[in-house]
Amino acid sequence: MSLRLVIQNATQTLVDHLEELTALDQAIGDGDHGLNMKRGAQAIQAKLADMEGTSLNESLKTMGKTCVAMIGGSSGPVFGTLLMTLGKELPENPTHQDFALALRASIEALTKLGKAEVGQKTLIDVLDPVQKVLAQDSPNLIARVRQCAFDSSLATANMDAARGRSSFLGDRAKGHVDPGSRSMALIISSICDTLTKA
Amino acid sequence: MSLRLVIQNATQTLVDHLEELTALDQAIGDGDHGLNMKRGAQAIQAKLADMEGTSLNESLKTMGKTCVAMIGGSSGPVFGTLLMTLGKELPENPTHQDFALALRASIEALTKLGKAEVGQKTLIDVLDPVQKVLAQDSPNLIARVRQCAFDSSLATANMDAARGRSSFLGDRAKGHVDPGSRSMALIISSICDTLTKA
Amino acid sequence: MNHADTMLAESLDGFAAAHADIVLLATDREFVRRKRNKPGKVALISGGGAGHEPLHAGFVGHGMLDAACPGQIFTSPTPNQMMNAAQSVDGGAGVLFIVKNYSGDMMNFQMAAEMLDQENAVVIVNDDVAVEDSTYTTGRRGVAGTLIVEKILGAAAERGDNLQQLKILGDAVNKATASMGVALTSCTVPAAGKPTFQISMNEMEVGVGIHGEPGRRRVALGSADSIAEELTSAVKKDLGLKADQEVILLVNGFGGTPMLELYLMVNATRKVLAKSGVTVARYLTGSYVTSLEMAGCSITATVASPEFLSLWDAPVHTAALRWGM
Amino acid sequence: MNHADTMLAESLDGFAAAHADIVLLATDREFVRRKRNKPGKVALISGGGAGHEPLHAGFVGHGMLDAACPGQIFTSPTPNQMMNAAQSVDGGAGVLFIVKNYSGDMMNFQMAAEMLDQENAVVIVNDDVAVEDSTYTTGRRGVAGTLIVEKILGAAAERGDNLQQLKILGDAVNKATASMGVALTSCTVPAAGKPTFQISMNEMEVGVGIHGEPGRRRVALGSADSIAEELTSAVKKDLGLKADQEVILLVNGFGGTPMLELYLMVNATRKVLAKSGVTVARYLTGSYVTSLEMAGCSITATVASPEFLSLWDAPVHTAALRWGM
Ligand SMILES: Nc1ncnc2c1ncn2[C@@H]1O[C@H](COP(=O)(O)OP(=O)(O)O)[C@@H](O)[C@H]1O
Ligand SMILES: Nc1ncnc2c1ncn2[C@@H]1O[C@H](COP(=O)(O)OP(=O)(O)O)[C@@H](O)[C@H]1O
Ligand SMILES: [Mg+2]
Ligand SMILES: [Mg+2]
Ligand SMILES: [Mg+2]
Ligand SMILES: [Mg+2]
Repeated sequence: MSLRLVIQNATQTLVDHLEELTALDQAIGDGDHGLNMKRGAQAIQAKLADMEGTSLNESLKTMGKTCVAMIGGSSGPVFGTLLMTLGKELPENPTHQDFALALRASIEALTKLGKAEVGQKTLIDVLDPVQKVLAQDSPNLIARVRQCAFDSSLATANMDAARGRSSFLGDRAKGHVDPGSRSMALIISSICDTLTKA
Repeated sequence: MSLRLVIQNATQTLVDHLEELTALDQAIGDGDHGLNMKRGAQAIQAKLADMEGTSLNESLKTMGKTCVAMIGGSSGPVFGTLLMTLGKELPENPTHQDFALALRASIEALTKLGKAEVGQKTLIDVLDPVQKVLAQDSPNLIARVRQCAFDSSLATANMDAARGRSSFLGDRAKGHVDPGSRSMALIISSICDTLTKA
Repeated sequence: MNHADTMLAESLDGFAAAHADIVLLATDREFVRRKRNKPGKVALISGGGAGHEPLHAGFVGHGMLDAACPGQIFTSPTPNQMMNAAQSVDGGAGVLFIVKNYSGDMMNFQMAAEMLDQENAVVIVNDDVAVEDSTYTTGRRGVAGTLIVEKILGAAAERGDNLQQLKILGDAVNKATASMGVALTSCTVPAAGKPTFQISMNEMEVGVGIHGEPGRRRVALGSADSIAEELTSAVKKDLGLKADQEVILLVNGFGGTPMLELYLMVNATRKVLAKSGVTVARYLTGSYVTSLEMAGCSITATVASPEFLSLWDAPVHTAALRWGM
Repeated sequence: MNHADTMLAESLDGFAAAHADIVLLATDREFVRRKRNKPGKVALISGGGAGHEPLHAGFVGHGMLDAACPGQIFTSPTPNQMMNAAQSVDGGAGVLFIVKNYSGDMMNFQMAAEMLDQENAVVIVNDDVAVEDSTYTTGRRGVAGTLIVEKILGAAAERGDNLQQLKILGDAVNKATASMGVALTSCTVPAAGKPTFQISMNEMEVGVGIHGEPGRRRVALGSADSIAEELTSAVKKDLGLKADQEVILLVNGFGGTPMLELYLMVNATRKVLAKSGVTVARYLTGSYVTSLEMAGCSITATVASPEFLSLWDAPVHTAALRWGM
């Protein structure tokens, strides 16, 4: 399994889901989320050759900086901070426990940056449960992470938004999946798929 | 038969045909003809009491001035000039020949004012044939005038416009009846109806 | 939004209140006038149907019009309005009417001019090149170029030109000015309640008028570049524009077009002009001569002599156009 | 109109060409800046997603902003753009960021502020009263009131106020400012290609945001009077407006609204205000803070102290707002 393939697949999933992500953000936001993720994904893909041979940490930092510099919107700082924090926190050859710890640190960085907490209908509502699954020693870990990401993303439909543009909707956001959560679930499940197939 | 009833009915016809006249002007003009005729018609109706007891000539002049002052657009000067010229030209107790002469003078005044000639898809294409019918001594004159007004109005559909807003359309005006001609036909046929019923 | 019958009246009241420092609204809302007359100055009066705002009332003030007569929506004002406006703003040096070339406007202004006691003249604006001057037309329509004629004449009147000079200058500016437009949607006359014409999302009306009059032809929606190419080449041809000439370029929105798209059009147009060596000496971009909420735009170019440019640059203070003061 | 991907770039090029006398467009179109720095003056920088034109680039120039960073359509610009703008327009007296309260804008500006070497401060604009500040919101959105904050701060920076004074003044103007809007149609993000929300001809969205975010509630289309009543009473309540107070009133179109209707709204709004004894000291009417081609409008009121009024009246020379020079 090459890191390059993981990144290639995960970013491509976002590009392929442009219309779905756009529609989700149109329902409860301003409609740009699909384009934002596509722009970030393609900017990362353009850096794939440069990242060849660098460590996981360095690649994560590069991807994070690329998100910050190229996306804008909420997604730029949020996905950028997530990736940069992971790049900073992960040790070499990380275990699933290491991933869990780095993800916890990332969630804290996100909360510091954007003031969002669990249950406020953002991608934190995918990251937090996934982090908890990763922290456990359980069989079929990859399959469980994948399932958890999907379920958690869907569960955002029942939440009231408190952060981001959809927070201005009050009750009317109910029933709609949070677009950032959906992107997060797509990325995680793509990574799981690539790891499984490898 | 009272003059008041003739005016009341003719103006009311225009008000009642608001939507049709609007639609005709939307097809080949700017869509205001229905409202223009309605505004003029109602302004004349508001003067009916004042005109009570005045001569036909005075009434025509009053109506003409009201059109000029209240309508604007092409219809204001055109219908205003038509009525004012009739008021100036008609003798007391006019015959149908007198009407024909006064109408000829009115058409000339209109051509002087707006440069439109016969065949250029304006209400002159109703006035001119009607004037010719009026100039003849024929049985069923009223019925023939009525029929002529209708037919001439319909015939404008086959003309290219050379005056007024629809002139900017070139060939595309073909197939559409000229709105001013339709108003003119409605007025003439209403007068014929009232005269017949009296 | 409010009742269609009272909409125009209420809008004029709002306009007069918002710009009470520069304009006055006459009794019965017959005209909007400059707050103070300037004795000895030729009075410039324009007018036309409503629905083209800010034209004309938005151009009343120092360095531009002395009065504007608003008609009903898309309907020329009446001779009575024009005569009353002329009496009100007369500064003793005569009255110049600036009239867009529509038969309604022409006939009403003509009736006013005949009945008027004051010395007067008329400048006719007919800058729209969409329709060739064939035997089937009365001549060309007056569209966004009207703004340029009014601005330049306004500056000249302000500096003291007399009626005859202004008439000659106005005709010259009109002759040096050409426009052509394209619409992506129709407008809806409020009282009519439905769109003046039907057009689908992926079509456009080339050569549309500013009353939602259908244009020359209906074609598939093109790119900004191809639209600019078509509009500009019609304008260029009409003006006989040659390399090294300078123009004043007005990219005008029809009411429903975002500034983002107007500037896109500015960019496309200046590139087309540059290809033939024509330079844009002055830019004006915005929704100035509109058709209610119609989406689309027109481009207008005026061949820019040094005199036109200095009059263009002269101070102006109106509701919709203001610089230098 | 052109390819959605290049639309913003081409529009910025057109803007820069049309206003080359007052602005410069930076490499890679990262920001629009004032042509000449004014040494010793605090640099004012704003920015935000495109699609709200003329906000913000249209307000760059003397007496208002020093730079504006345009993001993609409805997408906050990046920290990199802001930092580069700050470096470019720094006059040695620090940088003040004016940020509309959206989580994306806030996070990007925050990242920029952290990485910046220069002394800096942030004024957050959150004038939209459509959504109450409940536990379910991050606080209110920044909408058309941003123009008023930028104008008043721009005048104060021009007269030489320091960073701390400007920060205090900016917060005070924001606090004295409230807005609320209503939409009659949706906008369409070009790259998305279809309307952001569906709304029928006889409905309106009350409390809509400037990104086509659905508002508080969907109701039957009302008259201008009833809309003005609802918007104004929300604004009045928020500001605690009382008899004998004066306001600056901005009636702002969302991009697809004709001036005719905006002035209708001006009239309706001033009548509502007059009923409670509130006077309008200054009017501004136009499409200044837009949502692409969305039809609708917002009203904004700022409680007008003598200081606010004199800063409002101070000369300004930008692409979209110009007076006194
Ligand atoms: N404060 C925040 N903290 C964490 N995630 C956030 C925050 N605000 C927004 N998001 C995420 O960003 C997504 C929206 O991204 P996007 O549409 O690209 O940006 P914007 O909301 O600025 O238009 C939301 O669906 C949500 O998951
Ligand atoms: N020059 C003219 N001479 C005679 N009639 C004309 C002339 N121009 C227009 N008309 C008539 O006026 C009608 C249009 O009137 P209306 O729609 O009320 O005014 P406008 O064309 O100014 O919008 C046309 O259908 C035509 O019959
Ligand atoms: Mg979004
Ligand atoms: Mg008409
Ligand atoms: Mg008309
Ligand atoms: Mg966004």
